[in-house]
Amino acid sequence: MKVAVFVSEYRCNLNPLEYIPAEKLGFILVGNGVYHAVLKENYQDSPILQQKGDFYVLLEDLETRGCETDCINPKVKPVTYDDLVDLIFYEYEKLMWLQ
Amino acid sequence: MKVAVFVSEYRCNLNPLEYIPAEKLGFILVGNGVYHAVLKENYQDSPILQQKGDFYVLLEDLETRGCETDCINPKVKPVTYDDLVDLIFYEYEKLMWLQ
Amino acid sequence: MGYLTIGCFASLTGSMNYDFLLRLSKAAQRKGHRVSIWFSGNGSSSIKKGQKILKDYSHGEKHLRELISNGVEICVCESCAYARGIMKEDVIEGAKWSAMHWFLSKIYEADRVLLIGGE
Amino acid sequence: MGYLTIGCFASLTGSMNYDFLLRLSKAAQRKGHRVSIWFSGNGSSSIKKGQKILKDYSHGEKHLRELISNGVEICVCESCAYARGIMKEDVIEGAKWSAMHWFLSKIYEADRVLLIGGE
Amino acid sequence: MKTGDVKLAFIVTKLPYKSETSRLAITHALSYQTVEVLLEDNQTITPSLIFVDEGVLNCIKNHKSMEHYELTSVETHLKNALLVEMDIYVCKESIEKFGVLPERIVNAEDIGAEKSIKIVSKDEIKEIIKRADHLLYF
Amino acid sequence: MKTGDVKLAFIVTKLPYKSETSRLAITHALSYQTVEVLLEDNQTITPSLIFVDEGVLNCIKNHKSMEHYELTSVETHLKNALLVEMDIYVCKESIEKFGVLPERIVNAEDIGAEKSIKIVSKDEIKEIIKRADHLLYF
Repeated sequence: MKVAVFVSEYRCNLNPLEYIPAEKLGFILVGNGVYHAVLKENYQDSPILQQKGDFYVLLEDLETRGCETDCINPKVKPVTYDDLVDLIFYEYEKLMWLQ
Repeated sequence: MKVAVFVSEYRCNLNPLEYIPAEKLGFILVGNGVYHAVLKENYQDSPILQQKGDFYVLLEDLETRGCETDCINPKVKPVTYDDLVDLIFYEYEKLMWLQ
Repeated sequence: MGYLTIGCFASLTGSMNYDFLLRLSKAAQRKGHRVSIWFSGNGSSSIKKGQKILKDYSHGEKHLRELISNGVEICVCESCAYARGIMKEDVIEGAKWSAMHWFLSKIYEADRVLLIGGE
Repeated sequence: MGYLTIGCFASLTGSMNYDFLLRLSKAAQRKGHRVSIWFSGNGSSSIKKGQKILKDYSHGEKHLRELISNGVEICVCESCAYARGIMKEDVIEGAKWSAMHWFLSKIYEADRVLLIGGE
Repeated sequence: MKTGDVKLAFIVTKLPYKSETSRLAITHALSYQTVEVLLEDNQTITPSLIFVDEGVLNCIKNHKSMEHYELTSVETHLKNALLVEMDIYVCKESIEKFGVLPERIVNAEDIGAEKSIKIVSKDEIKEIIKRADHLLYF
Repeated sequence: MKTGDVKLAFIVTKLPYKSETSRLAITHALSYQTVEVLLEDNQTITPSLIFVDEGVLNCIKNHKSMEHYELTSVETHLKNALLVEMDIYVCKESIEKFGVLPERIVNAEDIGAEKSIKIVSKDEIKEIIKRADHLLYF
């Protein structure tokens, strides 16, 4: 099962991730989830970026919050809404919105 | 300064508490905050109950969630809405809603 | 007796914070205290009249009307209401309609202030 | 092309989850995919017509109308709407009004399902 | 046109009452009972209702929400789901983590229903989720 | 009747844009400018706007919310607050914790305002909060 997890919050409970039986996992950082891509709280990568999987950040939401694209963690690939649509239909099968 | 902190969530960010210059601090557990009074996640008291202060839990909200009063942590005093009004006016001066 | 001013930013339906506000205000008013309530943000939809009473959903209209008739002042943020498609004529009778400074003026007089957040 | 069914439980105003839904749906529709949107919970207030456009607040009506005219199916949960004082005649033209099984029937046909939460 | 059965996993990860989340998960799952009016004869939907992490706290008995807030309890919805024999699963590891005893979980016998809520391991839940055609995380 | 000045501490602890929280904190604080119409001559209100913990992320420059979402940015509100010379404080320890450089914070010079946002220590913020008559935690 290929699952894309939408992360829209900065503080979120990661426990529900333990129940996803995914062979392939992608994290799509949107809304306030974009902070995971650019902040290093206490010099550390966010716990989300420490998960096993691929990481994407929505550029529009990053710029909305004044975050600069040159601060994006190298693990994370910047994407647009158009890219998101392709990820949804062609890279992943199941979608989850993490709250 | 005597501050009453209303806690209405089970998962909450405690960092804002560091900015309260209180000589006397009271935690009033309401809504889903009542779980702090009765759950022992991994056999431990909730981080809220490990703060320095007095603790109160709203009985109506505890019962709404099916929690039994005999499970209330001994640190926490059960109160009603009427008691809350007295706490607000006679025991504390400033009020904070922790989200 | 004391004076409590409450700001409610929590949304109407399904948020027990709103139910908490109603019960706390009733208890304070019953004990002889003065209470003012400011609805802002998603809380502003609370003052809409004609809410259908369904047992699955918090239904505050009855309680708000009771509070108003017992002397509790209730006011909604006009721009927050507008943004939700709620017009002045949609507001329950006796509730006020004003700008954010109304809340500040009630805080000025209050002994205690509680801001119930909307997240 | 694919078929995406989205459930939106996020509230209208101030929640960027709702703005996300609008932009994502537009992008999917532009790329030729079929899209259905179900509004439930606090999301149900999104389909109210006559929302005033204030630049401080998310204003989705224009985008919803555009989506509908481009063939996106939009439906609101009738009991969730009722509970918020929103009646069938308040709903923007072209949006449907049904019970929760509408959402399930659209999920049945869908290739992808995204439920956007309301917390 | 698609035919056959579509399996839906309704996965509740949130606490009751803060918002409508868990309530709407159950009521949406329950609506499978009437969805046939919108489907063809050879199309069916089978929901599973799964409570994990904090979501398991929805399944504790004796909610007094009607007494205190004139509001239907989540427990009532859960009992309705039991009465129509929906498959309901509660994560064993989660109830243990929160120190909730199995006897505190709503059960079928109390309401004369045939099918009980099943307390199952995290691994079993992952298997159920794996078999689902679509995931609905509430 | 109460007279004199009432000091209000608007304390922003939340991120921008998830909800309206931080925006409403600023707009409510700004409304002190017109509150005199509802007060007597010898009554005044003085707000302080304080950003702590995650709240400091509201103060980063160059929000593009209008470009992407047709929505006034929190930054615009913050600049309005600077233009009317409101006291605005940002917690130094918090911006350090998130690795935000002081030059990324909105500043008065960019808009020709007189008074700047002050980056101050947690202890100084506690002192400001201590002097407030009422606390408004957003």
